[in-house]
Amino acid sequence: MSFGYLLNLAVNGAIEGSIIALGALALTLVFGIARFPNASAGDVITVGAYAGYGGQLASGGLMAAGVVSGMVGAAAISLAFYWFVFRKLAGRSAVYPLIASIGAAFLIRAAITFFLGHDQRVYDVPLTRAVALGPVRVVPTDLYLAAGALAALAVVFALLHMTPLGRRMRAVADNPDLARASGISARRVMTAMWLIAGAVSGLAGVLLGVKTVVMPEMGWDLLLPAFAATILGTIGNPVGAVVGGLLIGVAQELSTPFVGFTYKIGVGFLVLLLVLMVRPQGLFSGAERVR
Amino acid sequence: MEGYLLAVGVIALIYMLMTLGLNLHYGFTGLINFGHVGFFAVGAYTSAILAVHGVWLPLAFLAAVVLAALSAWPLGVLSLRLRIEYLAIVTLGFSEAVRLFIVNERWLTNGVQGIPGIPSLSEGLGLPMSATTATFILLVLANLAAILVIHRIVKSPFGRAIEAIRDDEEALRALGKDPGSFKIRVFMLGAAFAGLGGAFYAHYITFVTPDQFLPLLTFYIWVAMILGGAGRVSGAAVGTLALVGFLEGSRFLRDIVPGVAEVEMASLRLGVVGLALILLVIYRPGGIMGDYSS
Amino acid sequence: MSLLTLRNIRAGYGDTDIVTGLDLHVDDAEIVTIAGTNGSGKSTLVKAVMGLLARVAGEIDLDGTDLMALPAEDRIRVGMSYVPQVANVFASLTVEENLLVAEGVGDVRARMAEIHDMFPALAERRRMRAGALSGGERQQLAFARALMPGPKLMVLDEPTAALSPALVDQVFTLIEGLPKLGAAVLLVEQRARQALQISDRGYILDQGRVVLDDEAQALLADDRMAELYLGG
Amino acid sequence: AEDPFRIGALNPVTGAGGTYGPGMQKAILFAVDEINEAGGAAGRTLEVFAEDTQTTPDAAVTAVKKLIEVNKVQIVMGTWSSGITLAVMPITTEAGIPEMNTSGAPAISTEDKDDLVWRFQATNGRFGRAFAEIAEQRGFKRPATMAFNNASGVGNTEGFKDAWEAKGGEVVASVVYEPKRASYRSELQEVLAADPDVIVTGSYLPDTTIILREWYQSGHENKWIIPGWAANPKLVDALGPEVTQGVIAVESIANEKAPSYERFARMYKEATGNDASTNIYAAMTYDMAIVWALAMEAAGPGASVAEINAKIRDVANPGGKEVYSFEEGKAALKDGPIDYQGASSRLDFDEYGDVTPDFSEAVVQPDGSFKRVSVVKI
Amino acid sequence: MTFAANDISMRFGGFLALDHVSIEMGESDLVGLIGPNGAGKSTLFAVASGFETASGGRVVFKGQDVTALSPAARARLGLGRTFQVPREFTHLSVLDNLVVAAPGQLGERLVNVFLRPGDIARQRAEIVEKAEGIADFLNLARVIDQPSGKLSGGQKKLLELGRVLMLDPALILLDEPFAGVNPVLVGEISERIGELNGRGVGFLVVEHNLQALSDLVRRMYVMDRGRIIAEGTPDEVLARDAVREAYMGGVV
Ligand SMILES: Nc1ncnc2c1ncn2[C@@H]1O[C@H](COP(=O)(O)OP(=O)(O)OP(=O)(O)O)[C@@H](O)[C@H]1O
Ligand SMILES: Nc1ncnc2c1ncn2[C@@H]1O[C@H](COP(=O)(O)OP(=O)(O)OP(=O)(O)O)[C@@H](O)[C@H]1O
Ligand SMILES: [Mg+2]
Ligand SMILES: [Mg+2]
Repeated sequence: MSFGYLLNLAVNGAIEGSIIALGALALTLVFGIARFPNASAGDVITVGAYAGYGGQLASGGLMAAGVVSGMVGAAAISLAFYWFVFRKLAGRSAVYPLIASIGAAFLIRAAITFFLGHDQRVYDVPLTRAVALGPVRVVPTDLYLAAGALAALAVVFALLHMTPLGRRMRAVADNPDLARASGISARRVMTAMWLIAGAVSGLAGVLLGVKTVVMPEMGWDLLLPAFAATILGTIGNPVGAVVGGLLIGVAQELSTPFVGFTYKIGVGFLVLLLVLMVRPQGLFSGAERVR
Repeated sequence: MEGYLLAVGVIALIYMLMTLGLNLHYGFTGLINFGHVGFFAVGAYTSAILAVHGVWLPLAFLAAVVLAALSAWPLGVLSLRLRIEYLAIVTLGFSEAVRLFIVNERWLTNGVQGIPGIPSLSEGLGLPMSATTATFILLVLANLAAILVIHRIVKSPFGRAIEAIRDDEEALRALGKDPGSFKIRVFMLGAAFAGLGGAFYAHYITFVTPDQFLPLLTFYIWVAMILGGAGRVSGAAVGTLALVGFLEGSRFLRDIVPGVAEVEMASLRLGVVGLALILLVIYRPGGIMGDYSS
Repeated sequence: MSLLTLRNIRAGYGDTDIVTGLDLHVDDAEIVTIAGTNGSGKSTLVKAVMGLLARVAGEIDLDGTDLMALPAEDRIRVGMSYVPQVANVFASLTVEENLLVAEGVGDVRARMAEIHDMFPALAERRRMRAGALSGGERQQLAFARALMPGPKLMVLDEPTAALSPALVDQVFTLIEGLPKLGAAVLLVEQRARQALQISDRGYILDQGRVVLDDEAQALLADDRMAELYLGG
Repeated sequence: AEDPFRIGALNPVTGAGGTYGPGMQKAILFAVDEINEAGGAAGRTLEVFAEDTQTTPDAAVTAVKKLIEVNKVQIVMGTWSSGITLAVMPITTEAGIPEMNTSGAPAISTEDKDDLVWRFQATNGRFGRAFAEIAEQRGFKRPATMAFNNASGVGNTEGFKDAWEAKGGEVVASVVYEPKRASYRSELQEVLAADPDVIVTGSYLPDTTIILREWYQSGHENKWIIPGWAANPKLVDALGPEVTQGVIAVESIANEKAPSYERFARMYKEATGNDASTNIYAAMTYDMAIVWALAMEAAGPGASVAEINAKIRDVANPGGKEVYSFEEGKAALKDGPIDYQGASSRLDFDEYGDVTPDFSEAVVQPDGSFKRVSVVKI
Repeated sequence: MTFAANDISMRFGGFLALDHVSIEMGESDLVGLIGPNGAGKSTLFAVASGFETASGGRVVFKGQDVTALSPAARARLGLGRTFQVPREFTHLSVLDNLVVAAPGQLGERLVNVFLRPGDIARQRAEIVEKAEGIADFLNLARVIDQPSGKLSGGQKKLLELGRVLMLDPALILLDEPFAGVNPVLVGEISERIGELNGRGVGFLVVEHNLQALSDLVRRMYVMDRGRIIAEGTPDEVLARDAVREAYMGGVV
């Protein structure tokens, strides 16, 4: 096994990892702020992919239009579910919004299959051949993908940790009553959070759609690895989510010469397990106190 | 009609065994187990493999239960170290690992081709009745036994201790009890119920393939538990019946809603299930029987 | 003219009333203490004042504003601020973020500097997560956080519990000085003796009702009061 | 007149088979319409009760129970994946009614102890043999395989491998991949490292789309042999002719020039708006209804289900007048035995109740159209 | 000597929360521990009870080195503790909170649950009686059937104390038992602690209520910035300048 071969595997892993990372980014936001694992995130991603596809089609093939309409579409769905469902479940044990989010996921998928059927759709993107950079082969569209993931991370991170809005989001997550008494409108903060999470999901959907094919189950299938990445990188930590996604992607692909292709998704979980053995709260956790 | 209801009943009772196990995990102890289908699969495959090799069915069932319980042991050990949400994803990973193992280890499991021709209960035990009837009767007995066992346990000091774990395990530690030993036992016990359900399932469907053990089933069981009310023994039973009634009842929706094609019907059914989940959680959060916090 | 007026308040959780038929008022620049046994409904009452209870009936008025119609998150803008009895800081935020969390009111920097002068321990631990603070440090942070927006009514639920004697004195001194800064105080305290010494008036709660209300000095002098509520 | 004869249409309307199930179900419906318009079979009209298997065994099992117990159907047709068929078979057999499916697993043949199960699809093994035949004719020397990790995907490529090695050839690389991935680049990388001249796949449309796109981007020049359900016009739509040209699509065919197929294709287009070539399973379910009705006709009025079942080979296998529609067959039965030539295949059932269709080898042209280059008989 | 913390150090990142702290207690001793907020008192408790692992030093209890033992194992040896912030089992009733704490319950073994139901029932009756006695004394009888999550702040504090009493420990570490507790009750609890101590139970009490504490304990340690700065009888200790400086801001 040559070094170049492994290097290529690592690159493949990083690309897959970027997609997982985008999903994880959306998840970790909701998980960290609204305090529950949002199982509908996958289907919001699917909405993003379809909306992006529609937007591109309507604009006569403009990818930028696809990206925008994907993000807007997903953000709108995300907000709608906050407004009609999750808002009403604030303060309950995380299991309840989780179950509701599974319901939301079903509802979204039902709507998609009802109106659009099961046929696959494909973004209109010109196909380019890979470029060789030394031993590594890179496809330009994959670079857009990686750039998209990083940009989304930068925006989310800055928002969460460098703006008053982010501070308020974390305050609401931490102690909703105290936040109210401190003059923070949970509704406004949460609205912003769900919009951002939706937009990130939308971006994930469009990029995933461009990379693969647009199908009703595409987002749901991304959910599991994205959750793993979220946990790996510590819940609520955007940098962690992205690092977690990349780590899982790369570990999976690099393992293939040793465990084969059908066991590789198990490797993602193995990595998760090993990390959690050493750091039970994920890679980026701070200490908790018991007193 | 009876035959159909019996079949639905069998599925409901199999799910009920799983729900009882999950309720022990989450409802009473607060362990978030998202890999329940993994124990179910271990039970199903164990019994299936042994039975097609001619092992007497009661023994195969016993092995299924024991192996499912044993497979939960490492997760129990892990649960000592992990915070609750983290355990969730690890268990989910476990169930996927079980499925991957089944897919890949063909020498044992016949891989994706699955194992056909598993003897049914009436066949395997030589009972003079239809397979469905035999399975139904034995499942009723198994569920009654399971309910009795769980009822006994949750009313005992053991039960109080696991409920204390659900609320605050550090505090329990300070009182000289090892949450770990309780958690491990609970994990194994709940898994045993799922394993038993798996064995029944394998001999009822008479065919197992890895595709039957996807995480979606775990979610269904969660829904059943929440539907009935977590931390209530009666909740598991009621919740499962409601879930299965719901899933099956939607088959008859078509007779009520005219002019919808079958494909659209399927979408509609999924949508109705989704909507029902949402409404239930919003308007009846404690489930049908009320959960432990009410 | 009363700053805060409560009339015929009934409040509780679920179906049970904890506080019933309660009247209370706080005048401008006044310190009012609420004391009572554990579980008598003090925290419930102040949560009702802050709009944090789902079930409240009666009239609550702050300086002409009908508080019953005002969501909790808007009360900071009419000049209220609150230190709850438990969970009184944002544990996952840093000390500094805790102080900055309230919507920007007045000169934030100057206030920060004042706060850091008042509580040097907080200045030292600026970047530490509040969850890692000691019990007393947390209490200081909670108090400081409530001071940040420059309130005209501070509602304090046992602000000195868990504080060392030096800090208790310091906090009481601080509270005593609040009216001069333009803030009235509604104070719940188990250290009732000390609290009443700096208060203008006091209310004694028992089982959700006011059993005594009088000038602070009168309460302190009351023998029955000492026996039932103030201890030795 | 007697009550209508009740048929259970049990199709994968949702789940993994959702791409095909709806069309399969519609095909049964219009076949039954056709039969009823021709005056029904053995003096009875046919009535369809449809259920969705959701492509999961649990749902399929309760669905088939419902069909049998509630709707009182006397035959179940249209199950798709092997897992479903294997789960449904014991129940229909216990009820003494026939089961018609489109699944490929070998176990279906051996588990059918009462000769009540009829397979309208080529088995995995037969597919593999067709692949090997074509690869040999084309002179490929270094084939590799890529298979979607389920019974059908693996079944096809292993069938190929067995047949190829029986011919004395060697398969240079074999990869089985887990489905639903965002990328199959590493899998491709492994296969391509063995420098194959052709890659034989057992795959579906979505994964084939992704794999071919990534293969094109990698700049390799080998050929592809892909099952027809994945290599179809939708694949060309998705990727364009530049990527897909030269892809060899292999599928089981019937007398495509035969009137039965033409008639079916017309009706399918009418009913679904789609091209018949996009759903080979629909042709099979169409044939199921027609064959069954012809068997009813042959068994005559008042025949039991078992008696009708016993007539299936009589009306479909060689040895009679070749007919292409129900109406034609019904008329011809008055004069003697018939041999129904189906829309999905010639429909000659062997002792297991399996068919051996012919296979077509089609190549994607530079303009994106499919051109049949040969018909392979095995 | 029943309990000793020998040369304990504890580091959080760059911060030295405990700096070579040593404490010793004899059998049925009643000792106080005071110090400014953040001095390290709760951290010392956490180390002593096994919830935190010290960076250095040893913990000895009943002549046995327990440094490597888990919190539960230490508790079983008779080392009980309360938490500064109460940690009640919120969904359990007050009674069950107390009952669950009882040591040596037969019914915690699954085998017994099925084979010895009679013995378990008898044992439960005893435990419940004891629990009700404790609830009575702590003024919790009125809320004994309420879920403990619905108690008031002070009531939770009391329950925390009640639970550790159920353990029958040899030594109890009390972290601010009087904070938020009604002054009248403070007196009663002090009395009860004294009484229990008379029966041989040792106490190490962290408390900022100096009045109550100095009436209660015979000896106290003073901590500041992670170090023990004084030790002696309450009068002695509180008279020292260093202590007044560190703890009381120089005034009394
Ligand atoms: N995990 C941690 N990370 C960083 N610093 C910590 C951590 N835990 C405690 N500290 C610091 O250690 C010091 C000692 O804390 P501790 O809780 O032991 O104080 P204490 O004496 O109990 O104070 P109080 O009387 O206020 O409860 C405090 O300054 C606290 O900020
Ligand atoms: N969330 C709740 N749900 C139901 N009942 C509650 C809740 N919180 C408090 N109670 C009940 O209300 C009563 C009054 O509680 P509250 O917290 O107001 O007392 P308090 O006077 O502040 O006592 P303390 O001095 O101990 O803090 C108590 O009997 C308590 O059991
Ligand atoms: Mg209170
Ligand atoms: Mg402390």
